Amino acid sequence: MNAPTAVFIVLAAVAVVSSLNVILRRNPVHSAIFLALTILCLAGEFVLLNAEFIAATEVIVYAGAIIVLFLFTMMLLDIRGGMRTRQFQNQFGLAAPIAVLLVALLGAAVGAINISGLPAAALSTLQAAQLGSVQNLGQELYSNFLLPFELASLVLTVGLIGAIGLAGHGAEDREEQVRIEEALEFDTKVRAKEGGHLEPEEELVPAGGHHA
Amino acid sequence: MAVLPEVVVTVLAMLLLLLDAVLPEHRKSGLTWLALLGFVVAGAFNLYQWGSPAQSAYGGMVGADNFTVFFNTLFLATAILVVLMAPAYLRERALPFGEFYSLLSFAVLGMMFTAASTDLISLFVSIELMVIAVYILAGLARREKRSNEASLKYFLLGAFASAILVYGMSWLYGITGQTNLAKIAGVLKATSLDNPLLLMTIALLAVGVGFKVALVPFHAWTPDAYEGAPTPATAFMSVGPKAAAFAALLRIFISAMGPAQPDYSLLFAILAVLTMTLANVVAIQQNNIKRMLAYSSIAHSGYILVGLAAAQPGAGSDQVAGIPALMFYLFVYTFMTLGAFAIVAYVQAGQVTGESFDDYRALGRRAPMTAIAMTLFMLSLTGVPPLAGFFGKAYLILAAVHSGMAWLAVAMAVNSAISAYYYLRVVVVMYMSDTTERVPLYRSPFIHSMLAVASLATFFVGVFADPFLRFAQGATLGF
Amino acid sequence: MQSLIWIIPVAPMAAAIINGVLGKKLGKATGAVGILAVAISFVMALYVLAGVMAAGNHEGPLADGPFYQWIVSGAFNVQLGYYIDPLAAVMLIVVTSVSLLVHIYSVGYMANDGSFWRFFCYLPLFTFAMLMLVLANNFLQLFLGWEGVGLCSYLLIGFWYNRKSASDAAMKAFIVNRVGDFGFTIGIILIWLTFGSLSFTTVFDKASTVEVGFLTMITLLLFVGACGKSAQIPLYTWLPDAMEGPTPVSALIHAATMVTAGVYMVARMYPLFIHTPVTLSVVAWVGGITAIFAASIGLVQNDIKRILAYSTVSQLGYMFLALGVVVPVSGIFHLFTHAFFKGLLFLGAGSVIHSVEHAFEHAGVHDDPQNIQNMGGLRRYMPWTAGTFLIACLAISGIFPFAGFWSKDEILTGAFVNGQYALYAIGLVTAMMTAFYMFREYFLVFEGTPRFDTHHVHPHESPWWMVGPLAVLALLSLVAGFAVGAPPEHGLFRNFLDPVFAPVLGAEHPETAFVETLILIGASLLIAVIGIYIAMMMYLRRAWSPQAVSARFPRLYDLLYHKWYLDEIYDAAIVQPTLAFARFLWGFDSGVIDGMVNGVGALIRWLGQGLRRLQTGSVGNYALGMSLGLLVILGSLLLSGTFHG
Amino acid sequence: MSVPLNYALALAAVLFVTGLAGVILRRNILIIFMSIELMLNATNLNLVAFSRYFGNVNGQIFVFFVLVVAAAEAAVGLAIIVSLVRHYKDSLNGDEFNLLKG
Repeated sequence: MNAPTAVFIVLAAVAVVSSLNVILRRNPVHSAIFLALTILCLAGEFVLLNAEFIAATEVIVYAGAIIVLFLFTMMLLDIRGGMRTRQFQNQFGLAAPIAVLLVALLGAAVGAINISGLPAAALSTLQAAQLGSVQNLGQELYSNFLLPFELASLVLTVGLIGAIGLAGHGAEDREEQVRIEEALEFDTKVRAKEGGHLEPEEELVPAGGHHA
Repeated sequence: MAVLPEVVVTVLAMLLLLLDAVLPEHRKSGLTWLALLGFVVAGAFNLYQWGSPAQSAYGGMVGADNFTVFFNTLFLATAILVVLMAPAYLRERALPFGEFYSLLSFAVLGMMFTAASTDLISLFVSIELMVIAVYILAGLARREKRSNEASLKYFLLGAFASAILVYGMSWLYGITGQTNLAKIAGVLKATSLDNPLLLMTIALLAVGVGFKVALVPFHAWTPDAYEGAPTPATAFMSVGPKAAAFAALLRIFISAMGPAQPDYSLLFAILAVLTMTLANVVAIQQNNIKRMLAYSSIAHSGYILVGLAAAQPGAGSDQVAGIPALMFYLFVYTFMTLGAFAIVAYVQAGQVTGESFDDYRALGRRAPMTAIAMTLFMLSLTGVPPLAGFFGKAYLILAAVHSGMAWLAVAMAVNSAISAYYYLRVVVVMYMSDTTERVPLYRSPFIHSMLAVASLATFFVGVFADPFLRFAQGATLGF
Repeated sequence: MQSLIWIIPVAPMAAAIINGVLGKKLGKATGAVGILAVAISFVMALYVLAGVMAAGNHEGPLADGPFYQWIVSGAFNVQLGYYIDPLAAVMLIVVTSVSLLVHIYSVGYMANDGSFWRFFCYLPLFTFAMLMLVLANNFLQLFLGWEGVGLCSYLLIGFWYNRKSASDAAMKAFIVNRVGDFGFTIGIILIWLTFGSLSFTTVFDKASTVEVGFLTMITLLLFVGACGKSAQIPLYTWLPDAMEGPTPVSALIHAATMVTAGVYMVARMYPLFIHTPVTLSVVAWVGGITAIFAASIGLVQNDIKRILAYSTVSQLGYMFLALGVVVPVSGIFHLFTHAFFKGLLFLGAGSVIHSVEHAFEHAGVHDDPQNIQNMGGLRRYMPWTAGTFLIACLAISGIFPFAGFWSKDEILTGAFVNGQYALYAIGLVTAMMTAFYMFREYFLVFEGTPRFDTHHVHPHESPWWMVGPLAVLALLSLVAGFAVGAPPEHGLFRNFLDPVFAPVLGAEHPETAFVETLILIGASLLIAVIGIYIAMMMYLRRAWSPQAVSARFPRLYDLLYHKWYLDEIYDAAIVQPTLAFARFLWGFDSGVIDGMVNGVGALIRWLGQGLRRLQTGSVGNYALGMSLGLLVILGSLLLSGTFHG
Repeated sequence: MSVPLNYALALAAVLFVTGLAGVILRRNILIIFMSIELMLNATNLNLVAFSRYFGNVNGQIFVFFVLVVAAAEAAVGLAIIVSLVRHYKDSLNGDEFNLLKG
């Protein structure tokens, strides 16, 4: 076993343990921290696989942006309420075997991979080093992959619109909400009656202020 | 210039965004006209490209061919019809015009590039552009709980499905070393297919795209998201992204994985039967018309998928083949479904609820023309001749028979019989019941012209089916 | 001729569109539009008939071509065309003439209805669809007409949708028909699969090259469709319920035209059916059993229209019996005559209902205006209706020389001559029952003393708009038989249709001896007379009450006693068990068969209710469902070696 | 000498299924979302490994776009969650959002 492989296995072990922590922790803040750890491990693996630029981007985008976004969200919301209730779905008994079976199947498929059957390129160390360089990636991004690059900027724009449009309005919505909520609560009651026909005098009489 | 229509839509989206920020509140209804203009111009550029030789652009990222033109036509028609049906509803519910239209434009842009993509990377980015915009559209009525919830469910499950899809794409890249669809096909053809990884890839991709087109058992988000979303957004979701996802399905499974065809044909056939049967059976039980239409749209995904199951790459245009049948059905489906949802939006615009069957009581008397249009859509969805839906179904059934899957055709015929039950229920409620309801219906020239277009299309695509069928067939020559 | 055929369907379609769009403004004028359009079609149909007759003995279709190329894309070639041969010509005449008369009649019948214009939109629309069906030269067009008439039937049954029973009946008709259509669809799919074409000529040409087993499957599926549309066991339940529609609709759609579409279709497909003895015997037996089954139910009904509905089911059974025992011409002949006298019966019943309903309403009586037990003695009030009704009753009972005699006799003779003695016997018994229940109805409605309050209730004869068509149909019921049916087996009708069926049937069918023919005719006449006689004794003479009669005529007592004794034996041994059996069947009908049809619907609904619970609303459950789907797909793909092509 | 391809693919598969398990096991919508991010990262590892294996850069480019999309998705998704929790129900429990069902 060579050195990179050994490092890879160590990082992999850390990544697996911390990813398990992401999905098993009660406190979402802890989960987020472990997600960050997992991502750092993965970035390390990327370096081992000659993808230095991607490794850096991964750290910046994930650890620097996405996980921070998660943490901000948790600050905005009351996460303690969520921690007091049960953490796992009722379907645990079904979900766990599904996960195990999927691991088995994917493992079988990966194990069955016939390396010799795949078209492969033997890279020299120099070529491998150049593969993930900023220069190489930049060249590709701005030539062959210009279109997805432009599209990606639009994706981010849409993300921006969404963030502002959905979360950017705070208390001013509250009053407007009261009106609509009452009307819709009423609608929900109609649904509960399973298609029972409304008498006209019932029409549009809101159920008086029992909303929070 | 190959991507001119896409450029127009991009400019439109940006312009709408800008004007939304700049214009005073009372001038914003003018955005409707701008959106219409933009989509019509894009549509004109698009149709102009019909028949020009297929070419590849942007380093093989997108292709400009008849296939793209066909789907762009579909998307732009969808966009125009949604823009026409939206104002009445948006105004009544005090939803933001600018945001709605610009998100719509972004989603349409994503759809157009999805259909045009000839590379896994651009395909993935386009799909995501589309779905992210639609997540927001679903939650646009942010003051309504149901809209919030619809958006959340759609988003969480959509992101989950995207993760599965992109994992599948990574495997497709992994077994071929290529991201370009044509090159992938080349590698698959050249190397032995006897590879469990290929099967795994098929499974992952089928799940990922199956979610977007709402196949059972990946459909569960559909009724919830459709019911909760603002109705014009629902109408859009039920047609546009679905058609785009079918385009992606064709690009992935025919352009790229055509050589692996025997592996997935039966899989899709089984999924199609499951989808249409479950959706039709559950639709019978619905009392909310939006939800009923949601299940109906799932069932139609099942019908459309029959085309893919029956696809035989390389079949000449003189044969009744799966892919043109699929595309023709999408074309037909667009008009009848949008029409049906537009009527829901129309009925809802005048009153707060408007989603239960009871709200359609005696519509035949209260709004005769609207009721006739709705009858037309329902009958076409059922597949009653000579309306468009009948030919769509007939063509699909014949394609299934042609490819030796007669049982699939039978399943489709059974399902179409079951579906009559709930579609006709709407007609019965409209014509064969009375109401004391005196809530006036909303009047808007936009929505009336939209209904006119959709019902005329539903009628004429049936009565003069030939040119439209040729349109669909001409678009598949690339395969 | 060919260049003008398109006018036949287009005229009623134009009328339907005009009335549909401008109906509210036109008001009563919609009636004139409809009548004019159908009259044009009728004239054109006569023109076509003349053309066909002039062409003489001509094998294959006289004209077969498109008038509109619908889809011409490669293999998926769909056209609207025409296939003109004597069979189509006969159907065109039947459809357009009855439709024309019903249009005229409806002007009077629907005069006071608020939705007059809507009625005159649907009625031409129906005529259009029916004509498309008749003219079809390919299966897709046939199916189109098939669905079209079903849709119009649905709209018209539910015409008075304020009555819940009407909209329920409409729904039931549509759904039961969908069951039949499902078989029909699959049959068409198989035809396309087998022959690679949906054009009649191509399919007929290749019929003999196809393996018999496969052909049997196809024809059986087609017959399932015919069973749905023509109300045969077990798909007949919708037809009695369909009487909820306005009576002119019952006459046009549910007696004369649409319900015969199944018969027409089987006759049209005879080049396929003739190769499949299994299917033919299925057709014969389903027809025979339906005939006797429906007739026996008809014995105990009290609703004036329901009796006719069961009678229609029974007579349609007769037609299928004829097709099954390989005397198709007789089947079509019966279709032809039946259209007139059954149309007449329905229109007469409509006239009665119309009149009685108004009279009851006027007098403030709340009795059921359709129950024949509430009528009696109406002949005095409405002589024209009574007279024409009597002619129709004689015709359907098969009394010489009325129309029904000729066609029914041909069917029975055919069954006998072709060695189908059991079916012959069934036909004979059915004929007796038919005569019985028709005259029971006639006597209870028109004869005897009125069972309503004659001081307050004053029924009137219907207006001339209605009586006129009755008279025309009565004339046709009188002459349509011997004019084209005499002499039996060599009549004009047979010679006219022979070019259609003779090449198909191949070998000359056995010639019947003159004496044999006479005996058979005598038997069927006798049986009809017995039926009428029993009805007369029971419902006209009221001769069932021995005490009253013996007290009044003591001298005759002994003489008549035996007669009554015989009658009572007859009653005890045959009539009462039959009636009991009929009641049982009636219960069976509404309980079991109806239950079966409804049961499938209930099963689907129950399934839907269960599956609906899967949609829990929880994101976690949905994700689990997706993962399970992924697991199953992945697992089955990876594990099944056979999957890999 | 470099890392064997199988090792990377196996790690990716494990991470992918871990994420998938998180989605179907947990009720907290934030943690569900984080699990989805895990799945995306598994994909990234797959792509990078194949990119190295084939010696072509497309895989790494793909990762770049997956990252961009993940960022946009996170922005929108978290906005949806914030909007939902603020307007609708002070809860992060995915099971409690069930106005829509049936």
